[in-house]
Amino acid sequence: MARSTKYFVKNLAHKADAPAELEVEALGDGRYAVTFHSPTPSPQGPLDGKRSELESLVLPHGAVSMIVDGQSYNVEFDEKGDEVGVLLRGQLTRFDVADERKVRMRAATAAFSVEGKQMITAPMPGKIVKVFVKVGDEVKEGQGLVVVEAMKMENELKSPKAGKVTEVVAKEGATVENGANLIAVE
Amino acid sequence: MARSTKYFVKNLAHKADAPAELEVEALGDGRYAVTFHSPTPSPQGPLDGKRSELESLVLPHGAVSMIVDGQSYNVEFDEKGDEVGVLLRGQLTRFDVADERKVRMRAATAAFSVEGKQMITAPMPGKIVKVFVKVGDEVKEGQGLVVVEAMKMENELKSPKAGKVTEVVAKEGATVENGANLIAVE
Amino acid sequence: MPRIKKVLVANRGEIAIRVMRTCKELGLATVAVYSEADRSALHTRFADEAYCIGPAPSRESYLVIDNVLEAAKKSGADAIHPGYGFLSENAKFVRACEKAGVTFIGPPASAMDAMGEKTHARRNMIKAGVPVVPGTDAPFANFDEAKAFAAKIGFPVMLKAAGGGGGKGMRRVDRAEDLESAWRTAKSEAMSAFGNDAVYMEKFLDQPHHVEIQVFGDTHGNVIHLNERECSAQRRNQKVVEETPSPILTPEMRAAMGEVAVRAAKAVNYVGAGTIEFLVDSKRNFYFLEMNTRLQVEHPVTEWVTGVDLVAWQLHVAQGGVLPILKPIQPRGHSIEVRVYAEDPATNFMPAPGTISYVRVPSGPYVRDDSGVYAGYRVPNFYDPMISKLSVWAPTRMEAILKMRRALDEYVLTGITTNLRYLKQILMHQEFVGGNYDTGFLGREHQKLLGEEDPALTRASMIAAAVRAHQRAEKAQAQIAKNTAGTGGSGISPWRTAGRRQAAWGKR
Amino acid sequence: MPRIKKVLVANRGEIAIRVMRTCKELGLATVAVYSEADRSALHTRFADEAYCIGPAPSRESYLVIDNVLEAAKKSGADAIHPGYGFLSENAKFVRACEKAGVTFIGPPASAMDAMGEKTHARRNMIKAGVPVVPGTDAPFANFDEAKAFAAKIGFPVMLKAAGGGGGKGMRRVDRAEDLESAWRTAKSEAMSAFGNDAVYMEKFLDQPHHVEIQVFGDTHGNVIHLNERECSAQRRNQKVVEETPSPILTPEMRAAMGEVAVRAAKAVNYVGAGTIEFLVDSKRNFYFLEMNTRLQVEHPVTEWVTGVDLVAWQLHVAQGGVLPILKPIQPRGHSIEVRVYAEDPATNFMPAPGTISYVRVPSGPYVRDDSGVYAGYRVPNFYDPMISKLSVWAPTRMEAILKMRRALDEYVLTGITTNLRYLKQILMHQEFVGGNYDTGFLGREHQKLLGEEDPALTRASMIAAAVRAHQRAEKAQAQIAKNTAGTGGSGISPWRTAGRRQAAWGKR
Repeated sequence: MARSTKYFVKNLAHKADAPAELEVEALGDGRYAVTFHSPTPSPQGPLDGKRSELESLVLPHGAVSMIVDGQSYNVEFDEKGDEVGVLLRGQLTRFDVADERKVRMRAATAAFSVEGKQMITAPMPGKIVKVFVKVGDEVKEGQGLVVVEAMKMENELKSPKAGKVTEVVAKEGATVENGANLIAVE
Repeated sequence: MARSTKYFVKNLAHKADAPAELEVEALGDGRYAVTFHSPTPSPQGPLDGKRSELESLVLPHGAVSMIVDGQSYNVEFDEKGDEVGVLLRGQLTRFDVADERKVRMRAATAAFSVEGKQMITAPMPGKIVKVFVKVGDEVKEGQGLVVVEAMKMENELKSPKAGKVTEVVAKEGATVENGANLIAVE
Repeated sequence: MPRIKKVLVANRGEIAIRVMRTCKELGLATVAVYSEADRSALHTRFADEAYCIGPAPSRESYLVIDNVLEAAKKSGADAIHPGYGFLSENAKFVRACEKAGVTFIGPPASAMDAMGEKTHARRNMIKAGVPVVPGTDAPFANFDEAKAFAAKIGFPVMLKAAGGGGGKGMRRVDRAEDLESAWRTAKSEAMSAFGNDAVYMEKFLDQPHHVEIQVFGDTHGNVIHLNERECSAQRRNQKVVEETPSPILTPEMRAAMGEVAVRAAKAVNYVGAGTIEFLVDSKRNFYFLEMNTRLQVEHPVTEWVTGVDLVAWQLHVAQGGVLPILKPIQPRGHSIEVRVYAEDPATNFMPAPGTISYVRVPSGPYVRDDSGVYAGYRVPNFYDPMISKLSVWAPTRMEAILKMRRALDEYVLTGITTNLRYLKQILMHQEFVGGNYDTGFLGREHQKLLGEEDPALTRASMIAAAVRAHQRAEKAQAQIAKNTAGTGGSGISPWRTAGRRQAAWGKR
Repeated sequence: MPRIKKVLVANRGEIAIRVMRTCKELGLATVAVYSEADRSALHTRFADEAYCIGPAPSRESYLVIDNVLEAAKKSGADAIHPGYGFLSENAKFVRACEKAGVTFIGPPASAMDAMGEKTHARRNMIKAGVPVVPGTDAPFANFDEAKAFAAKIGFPVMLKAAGGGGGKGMRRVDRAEDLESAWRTAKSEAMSAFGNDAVYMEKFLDQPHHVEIQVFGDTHGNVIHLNERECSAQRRNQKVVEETPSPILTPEMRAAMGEVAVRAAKAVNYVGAGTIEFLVDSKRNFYFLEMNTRLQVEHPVTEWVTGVDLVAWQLHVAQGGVLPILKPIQPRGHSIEVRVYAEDPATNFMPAPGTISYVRVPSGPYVRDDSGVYAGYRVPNFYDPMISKLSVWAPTRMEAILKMRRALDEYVLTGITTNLRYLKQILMHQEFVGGNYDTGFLGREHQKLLGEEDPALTRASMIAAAVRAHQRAEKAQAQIAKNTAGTGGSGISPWRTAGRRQAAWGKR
């Protein structure tokens, strides 16, 4: 994976606000550099592009000991679906965290309207890793249809509705462009 | 697996004594019946063939809540290699626990003398599941040579010494009799 | 009375553990009872013996007298401690224990009868000269009587059903012109709820303090009090923070309330641990509210400042022992307790059962955690969601507040939603720190008590969340690399890889 | 003196946590220092700030004055608490702090100088009229002096090196005819160990009691004592169980020893928390042994019976505050502490570092656990293997013993070997219960204290072990069945299956 990745972190207590963008760069040995970029001013204070170097040690039970500029944070995480609760110095904050790939995937999913025929399209350039269905299969809402690999991560595209598979354009191993038709469910 | 299995439990504080034999029968729903059989009198009190029914609930961290005739035991286990430490009501007792298959395997291993050519033989009737080595391979002491399946459990036979594989009689998939030659290490 | 040798605790969770701890110290064997939902509960594991007494719903298990007594018989327990809640204030249960020849660790059935029913208790107290909230000592014969009485004591008033509680048949009336319609609706509601339309009237106390006195009696007629507890921090009529001494009590008031509480307990020949609850108005008049004929949840604060183990005393008195101390015990220092609940304060304190993934309880000097949970334990949704009572002691009130804040910051409990942050906000609130908070405090300040974000901590949390996501991605990558290497690269089935990658990412 | 705002704790593990807890309550920011082996230690995670001060060996990290002071500078800490051990009794460190403008939370360097060196301390105490073990107050000029002195005080005697301790240059001599050879070997050993062959002589006390007095001084010349601690339960010259009050002290003896301890502390212008250790012989004569110019491991028992937070007092006094209490505090009830070590009592207390797989600490009324570990933590093998101090309080000594037994039974700590069972045996031993145990107790009773099996528990354990083996086999079978079903049966690679089965069985 890329040594530097951008994450979109949305504070769920302020859902209307745009997510903050944090660029995480692995420096090795459990050290990271994090740079804040934010498109809009945020209630989390001025997000000024400042770069922080930090050390993050993952503990056996999943908590993290993070040291940023000498400040020691004992961080516990509470994960529920896509949300992560971060408990740090007695404050619990819930976030939605997504990388660029996921954000695009979501955008693709959000574009679905669940009425009538639904064409599942590639949310970004990538490679078809697996096709789970064939024409005529009955599928449930949320059932996995196809796995697309992009940015070295795999993502499963799910059926937006219950129905029948009417078209399978995707072929395992094929490279696809952004927006390419993959599978239709009716 | 058999609904009833015999276990040989040796108290490591009394290594010279013969192990007690405990027959464990699964009754379903986390319930078990355990019957003591012991070839010799034991310092653990008279082991009189009494049958106890009990309930044993495995907790998420690996401890067990065991209720025997109304007595509630909170049992923590501490495993080191083949030994298991049982911590129960403030007493820590270390045991070596083996089922019949394992006892026979050990007998087979114990029969090895590590000088000269060593022929690894089948400790009981079974099926060769996997052969890890071929003639001419250098092996270390304790290195796995062959996996034999017996009583629906697999057991790996290890090299009793460092040396060179000189014969491979065992064939994957073959059924073998008790005592059959499998692999020679010299 | 014969010496007790084996105690069955007819309860669950933290209070069962609390009682068993003292039993173990005293060398008494302990017996747990558990419902099918509580097989893995800590109290089941903690006891020397454990017996299942029925399915998950408490009315089919913890509330079934026959099942509890059968477990006592099977185990040979010679005494039963009821804890609080469940059968602890059930006179029928006390009588059934007596009949079965098992010592009930609590007051006699007669004392429960005398205090169990509201108007009955009120009359008993009036007879004993105990101040009750001004009002009628019997139901009204007709509306005119009610009207005249209201004019006498002044509005606002409360109309209350004589036959039962729980808010049914209860009306607050602020003005004379509203009385008649309230009278009618209260009576009809009381009839349908209790089959009894009798109502009586009490003066309405606006946002009073809830202060209670711990009393203790023995079978030799001795009754003492062990000072007060301030319990005005209530949400939805339930206490969440308790302390002793009460910040609003003077030594004179303590002595006066203590004297009244002892008189009340003596009036019903009380034996064992009990609590007289009072309402205290803004002029510091105090009025009898009700008596709890059992141990209270908040008993640890009394233990901290008196040095007494109340459960040990209960066992002592149940065996016919004389109270070890017969004169008042001066409170030493200050103690605060908070109740840790599996609930979400932000959604009207909705219970939040679930599986606890990790626990690290606070400790160190003068910190006590009475909990009944452990990492990996699933908090069932059938019972009260209280998972721990956390209490502290310090020489002064302010030091106790500081210590409790520190202890709450230390408390780590993940996997379920708890009120830990809400409790911290209470301890931070100026009204609480000031000490003059009434029963309206938590409701009034609810929004503020949900807490505000500290921008610096939010920023650090964002960094933690992003780095965490990155570390998981790194781990998943490493896993893929490993798998690929292990099977010779391209020969691997993509289906398998997908499965593994998903497993590595958990349920995201 | 300026108010302290940020405290660096120049220590690790449980004592670092203990100190930081009080700092947090007082609203002071906390700074941890950690060696490379302690990145995951609880104290590193517990502090507000944390700085690495070097590699694992303490002489390259925790003992390096410059590194500690650099961390103080980086963090802006205005005070340093040394805990115990490491730099806590190092006068050079105190002077370096002074030079760096950082408040050292402890006594002035001059008091450390006066008490740090054995014969020096002895002379200072003799000058102050403090009883020391009968002996010479200066090294002997020649053997004849030594011979004459031994004849005067009577055998057995101890020859001791003046230049240092640790058993070097120390000889017990039982008979006059052995004195000359002992004299020669002691002198030569002292020379090679300390470059100084001066020896002096003390009366040998046979199996004395070790009783110490907690003292506290402020910068205004006030010194008080906070009663005694009985520390005679020692293994390999290290305390493992401590209690207060001492079961062998009368109120008169307490007053006398307290008075002497205060005099000793005043003689060296002592400031802060300190401890005067005494040996008490069978006739209850007491003799000055040494002074520890720091907080003691066993300070919690004093806190329990006095209600004082000794660390809070240390901070108060370091800022120039007057001692909050100037008259003796009568001990209230009884307190016992045990030291929980990662060690194996059966193999001569060999340290047993390793990874802790599960922890559940005891709690409930009057139980305090000061620990520095957590589940998943790897106890490193570079430092003292003490992982927790467990202490209890009760109104009487016997109740405290019962409570400690209960607490030890509750303590679950798996993955490493600990002395928890050994501690329980001490608490069960009749000599300990009787209260008249001397420093020879644990050595004398070693075999018995390793414990005996309870046949009933051994049987239950055997059943548990067998059923556990069966359950693991069942689980492995289920896994195989699942895997086989998932891939269509016979097509599965046997190699894969073997791997999975082995994985299911863990590392057996």
